[in-house]
Amino acid sequence: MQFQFSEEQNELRNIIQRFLEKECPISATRSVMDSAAGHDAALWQKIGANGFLAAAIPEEFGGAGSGYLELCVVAEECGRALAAVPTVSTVYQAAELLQLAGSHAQKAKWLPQIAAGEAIGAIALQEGIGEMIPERVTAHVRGGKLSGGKSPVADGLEADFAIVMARDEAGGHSLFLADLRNEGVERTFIKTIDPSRKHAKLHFAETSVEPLGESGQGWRLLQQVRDRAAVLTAFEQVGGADRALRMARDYAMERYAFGRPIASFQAIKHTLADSYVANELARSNAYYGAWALSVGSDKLPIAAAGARVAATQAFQLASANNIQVHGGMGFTWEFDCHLFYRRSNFLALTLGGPALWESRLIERLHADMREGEKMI
Amino acid sequence: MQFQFSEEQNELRNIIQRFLEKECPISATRSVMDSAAGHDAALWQKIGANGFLAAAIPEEFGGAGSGYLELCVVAEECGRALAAVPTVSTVYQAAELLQLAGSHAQKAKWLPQIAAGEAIGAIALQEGIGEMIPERVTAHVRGGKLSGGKSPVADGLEADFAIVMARDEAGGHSLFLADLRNEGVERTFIKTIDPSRKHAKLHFAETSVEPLGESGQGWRLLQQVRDRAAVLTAFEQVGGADRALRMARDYAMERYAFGRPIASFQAIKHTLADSYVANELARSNAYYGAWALSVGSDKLPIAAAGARVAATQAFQLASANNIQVHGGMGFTWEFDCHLFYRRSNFLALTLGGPALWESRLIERLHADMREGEKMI
Amino acid sequence: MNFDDTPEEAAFRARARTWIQQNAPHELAEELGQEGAARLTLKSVDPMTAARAWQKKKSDAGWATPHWPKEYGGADLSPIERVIWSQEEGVFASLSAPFFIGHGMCGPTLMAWGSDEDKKDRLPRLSSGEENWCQMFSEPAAGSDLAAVRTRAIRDGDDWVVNGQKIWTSYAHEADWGLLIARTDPTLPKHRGLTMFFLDMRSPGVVVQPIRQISDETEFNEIFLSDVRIPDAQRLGNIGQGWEVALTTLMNERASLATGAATGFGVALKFCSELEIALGKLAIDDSRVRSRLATFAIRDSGLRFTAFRNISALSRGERPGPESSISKLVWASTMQDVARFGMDLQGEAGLLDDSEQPSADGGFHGMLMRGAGMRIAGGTDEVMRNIIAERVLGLPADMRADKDVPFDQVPTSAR
Amino acid sequence: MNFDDTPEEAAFRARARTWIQQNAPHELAEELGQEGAARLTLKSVDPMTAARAWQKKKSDAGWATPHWPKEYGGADLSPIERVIWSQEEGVFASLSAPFFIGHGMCGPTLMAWGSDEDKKDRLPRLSSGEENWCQMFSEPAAGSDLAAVRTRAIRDGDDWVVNGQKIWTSYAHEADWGLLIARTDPTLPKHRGLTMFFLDMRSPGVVVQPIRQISDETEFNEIFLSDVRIPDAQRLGNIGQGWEVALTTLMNERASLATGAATGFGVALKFCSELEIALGKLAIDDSRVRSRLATFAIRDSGLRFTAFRNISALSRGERPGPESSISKLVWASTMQDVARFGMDLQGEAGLLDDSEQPSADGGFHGMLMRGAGMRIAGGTDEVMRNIIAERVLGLPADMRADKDVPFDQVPTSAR
Repeated sequence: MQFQFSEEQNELRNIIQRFLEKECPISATRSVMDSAAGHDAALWQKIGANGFLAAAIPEEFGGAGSGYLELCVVAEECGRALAAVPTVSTVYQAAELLQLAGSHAQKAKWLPQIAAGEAIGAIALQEGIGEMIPERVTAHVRGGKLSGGKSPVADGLEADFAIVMARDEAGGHSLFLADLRNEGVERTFIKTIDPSRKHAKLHFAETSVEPLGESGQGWRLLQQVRDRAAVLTAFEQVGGADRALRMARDYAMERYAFGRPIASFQAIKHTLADSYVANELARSNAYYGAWALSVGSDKLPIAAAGARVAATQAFQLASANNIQVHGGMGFTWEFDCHLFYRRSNFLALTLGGPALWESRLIERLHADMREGEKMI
Repeated sequence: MQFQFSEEQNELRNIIQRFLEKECPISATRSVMDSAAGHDAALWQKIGANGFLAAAIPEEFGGAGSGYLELCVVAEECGRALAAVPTVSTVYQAAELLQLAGSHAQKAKWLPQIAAGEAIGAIALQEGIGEMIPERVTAHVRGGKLSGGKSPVADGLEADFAIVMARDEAGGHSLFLADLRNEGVERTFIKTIDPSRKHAKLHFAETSVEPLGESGQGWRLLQQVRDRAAVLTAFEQVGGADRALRMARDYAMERYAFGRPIASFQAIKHTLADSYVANELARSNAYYGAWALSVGSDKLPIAAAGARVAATQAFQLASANNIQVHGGMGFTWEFDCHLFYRRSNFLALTLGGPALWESRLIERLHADMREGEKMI
Repeated sequence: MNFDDTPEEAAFRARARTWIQQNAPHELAEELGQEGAARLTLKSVDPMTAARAWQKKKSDAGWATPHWPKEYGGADLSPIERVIWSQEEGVFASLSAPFFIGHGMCGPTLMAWGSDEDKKDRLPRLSSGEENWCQMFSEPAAGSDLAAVRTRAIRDGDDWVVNGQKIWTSYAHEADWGLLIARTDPTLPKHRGLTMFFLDMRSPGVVVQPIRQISDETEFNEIFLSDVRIPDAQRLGNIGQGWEVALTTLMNERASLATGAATGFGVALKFCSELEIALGKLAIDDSRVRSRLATFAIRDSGLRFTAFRNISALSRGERPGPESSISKLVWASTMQDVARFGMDLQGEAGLLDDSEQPSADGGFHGMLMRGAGMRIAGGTDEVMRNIIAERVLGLPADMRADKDVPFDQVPTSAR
Repeated sequence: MNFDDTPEEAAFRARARTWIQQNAPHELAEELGQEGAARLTLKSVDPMTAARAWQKKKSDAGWATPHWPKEYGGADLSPIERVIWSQEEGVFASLSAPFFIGHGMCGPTLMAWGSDEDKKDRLPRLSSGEENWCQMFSEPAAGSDLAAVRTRAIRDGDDWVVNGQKIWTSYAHEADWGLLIARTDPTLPKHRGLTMFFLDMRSPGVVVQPIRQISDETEFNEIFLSDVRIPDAQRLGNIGQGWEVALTTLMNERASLATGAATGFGVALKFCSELEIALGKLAIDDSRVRSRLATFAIRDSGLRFTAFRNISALSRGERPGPESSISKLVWASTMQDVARFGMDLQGEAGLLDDSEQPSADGGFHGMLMRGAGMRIAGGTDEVMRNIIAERVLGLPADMRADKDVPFDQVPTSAR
């Protein structure tokens, strides 16, 4: 049994960590927060140039073809570094949808650019408040032209292309690929709970698009890819949660009250222990997701939902506890605690919130139980 | 504003406390646990003889006619004393149903006996597992004869009469009063989570019964009375929660580890503080229930649900924390902690569990909000 | 049990209501009703101007500083009258936010420890809003451990020369005077080497700098003190008696009798009653939503009714117990929970600050940030639990590493 | 990542599986699968007879005490082989419950501190199940504070005379020998005045009394020691070295590598998939039910996968970290939560011990009681959090009131 990362994968982790320590200090993320930018463009290009985004993209299309486990490592480290980069949209979803359903031409055009950090792809699904369900899709395509509004669209502000869920002429829910430099695209900036990760409202008016995948398969494809993205995003959350716990620990060791480090008070010790427990549970569930993703297991839907639910809980707890342990300093803008708190609540809702994934997890475990299958 | 008990009511509380300290030590409740008895018959008679059960019964029918606030005081003290007596069935429900819907003859027959602690009345509603809904009622009455099974029936083992939910000849859900000394009644003992409060399965085979209240009004009547019972039961829970907290506190002050009372460790201090907070919230919600009950406010449905939800949470927490603070001693049969833990989980499910009351509370608050009404 | 006034209370309430009806700035009522933060943030008018105007009006009519004696400009109301007054003042009470610390804490401290002259000179102006005061106790390294003050005051002739840094001071930029605790002898144990002063906030060497909070609000300030000279005549109490004076101040921190501590439940209930979570299905009809809401509901109503119990005790002439310490502990964490719950309900759109339906987004982001902050401000959750454990339940204090140790030998992170 | 055995591991697994297939008491498999408590409670056969028979069979074939060296009757397996063995032994491992303490803690202590003669005489008999051992450390006033032992041993010629009381001793009534820690010098600080012994459990003055737990099970005993004589030859380690010896014992408390810590989630999932909570509506389709179950699910799977991570570390030849300390903390409290949840689902019928559909009542009452007990047994939640905080996160120890204080001057409740 090797239910952990290999030595090679851990070596990769060290390389990425060193890279991000240098290229992505918190000040880099703060610069994005304070600017009009939706992400850290310089960092994104460097991450791409170093090949970190290419792990799960086949060599044929400019990727490294190393695999999903390597991508999980990248995700965890990006999460730890609080990198303001469009991984969730571009790498975990757009690249995966292209691989899953794209034509050869579509893959050949976009995958190499993604692998190199030269293109951003957005996923345009949501149309306002509420869990997205098929009945809520009003965007539609007629004669190759897309019309309708999509909001919120993660990274839509600076994306080069978008993969859009819309009704096709047959009334089916299908995916379409829109080059966002085409005519008829209007982008509006929207603030999110995490100012380092801004979103957009996209309005399409007769924008030329091409179909991505078969007609009527949009929902199925998207769900498949969201499971993959859930695992990878869980690693970002685990990385962030781990860092938030370390921050809290370090501060508690260094901050004195009543003549002793506050880390010696049980109230603080137990708060941090609770974060640690949640983080370990999240990490272990994320590993199962990584395994399922890497071997293409039919347990992926269960593993993805479990990883997602556990990682969301852990990061939300660790980042809130981090503020609490920092006391007054923790609720100043100047200290970095709120960046993790914001990111944790941002990632909790990306790909749909806790209620959605909790429900999915149990639905899937139930289906699995009825089939009488074993976990592995 | 007098949102607290009056001096007279507090004087009554002192009297009851002194009475129960003498007549209802924990050993009395343990005797019931270890015997085949469903309740503490001797104590019940004495409580009745002292007039404590008569508070909300009109003088005309042998009661004291003092009011519901006095009955709340009695309930809280019975809860604190962990008295093994059939208050919930007989006083909070049967007596109330009789008052609400009984004929003069029915009232004249049973209320004086209840007031004096000489009769026990059970409520026979449930027919097995699951929240009770109209569709699940299969017991039925034809020609004044009741047939069907009811389980669990609190205090059914030793009750003198039962108020039974059954379908009448018109197919409506109606209440019937069954003298359990009539023919065709079979009682089977059932253990509960609280061995001092045993339940019964009742089987009726062509048992003579009389209608209680109008035909088809059973559900409405029962719901009205369950709201009253929810408030009174909340006071039992508040009393129990308060005692469980005091037990834990006293033990923590007296138990030493590492050369200091365990009450000086933050882990213990904060556990007890959490119990205290839950208890205060429960008490305050219970007071609102008491007020609504005592003045016959149309806010009773909201107040009752709020009192019930808060009291259940508080008693479950305080009793679990009490075990935890007692450490190893807390999970021995010999220590009394588990009696409170059992009673808390018993009372949590009596009258329907937390999920049911949570749902009711929000349903009612929502209805109230739509009517744009104020809390008081 | 009843919610009725006694005849005396009813008469007083009528009098207060009439005066407020006739005199309050009703045009601000709606805007004041939306105030969330501790700092007054009116947009339609200058907040300080509005605050001073209302304070002056109350002062002229004898309604200002209800808990102060008349000789200093107060209304000298009984505890229950104060509650009734504040119920009737309603949203307009927010207008007094700038004077909260001055009236609630600084004034009573001056009354207890100031010279007759200081009291006569300063208190009526503070009561009427002509002058305002702030309070400088906390420091970057003296938060929960409030007595670990490092700001140093050294005697120089008839003056004291003060150097150090204070933090979490509300309305410092609007204050004319400030209470200041400083260390005058670091060789004594922590609580014994402190002395209390008051100073002109415009003294040379005083620099006020606002603190940006995670909610992007600025309710508090940092204050840098560099060679600030304070006349010895502005000392309150003896040298070394500062902690005793500070306790007077802290004990006057007004017990929270507000009947509307904002847990966010009301907002969430309304939001759920309007939000469709599936086609034709309102959130409020979902069992998960109901279960979560129910716990928020009983915390919310529990706090409101606990306040009523305290008011009843006042009405009966009793002191309300330390039970009010549960209030902030409950509402701050509930607000944080409600926020996450409300955001989750909206799916991915929950992360938007400016949603498609701005009026319907519930303001949960603000609650998320404010809840996190309020779990710390005015005593962390951990400190509040300790207070409940020790003062209400009578449990022993934490073990102390700094007891009887000279302050300059107490271990700190700096060493 | 993979769940595959290395070729060596696969070969070992095949060997173990074949032997178990051919030798295990398969007729007990179903009953063993339902074992919940730490104590073996078979009904179809005498539990101790079955336990000894299986132990003897394993011993004869060289499979007994996998972690012990061969010279004492062990199988001398590598850490990963032990894991594979235990996976293959499956439900039959429950048959070894009576020997859990003897093999896991007492044996290794004897190996480290016993004389050659004692080791040769006692260990093979313990390995084969011919003899059993128990461990007497805890006392009524020495629970979380394990070193606060008051049981007194006084030297008398070649013997020690022991008086005191021990508690929480599993299988004391079935044990031939017991490890005993006692205080030999109460004037030294707590950890320094202790000495370790082993004694014949049939010695005069030893009285074993079972403890009835709140779950109505009796897994533990109290032991009263009255003038019990122990030869000095049965001392382990030097006089005053008892705490050091005890640490050997405690460190051998087998790290929990069980892949099936029972949180109750599996039972709850199945229960919800069968229970109708409204007409035609299964509990599993309710959003509140799903939300609650989901949190139980990720705790359950999280523990299982954490165990896999530890096994992987073993397989790679690394020591698993102290991360396993999260296991009991999580599963005990989860079990308590699952129990309340499962009871609530049944409405009023949830309070019945013997429901209308006994096969379908989920056994939640047992979980409610066992969960409460397991949050204490083997280290309370509070102790476990302290262990995680100190040993995993490296936070400082609690302040100590009894440090360097002679034991007989340490404050206790008795004074």
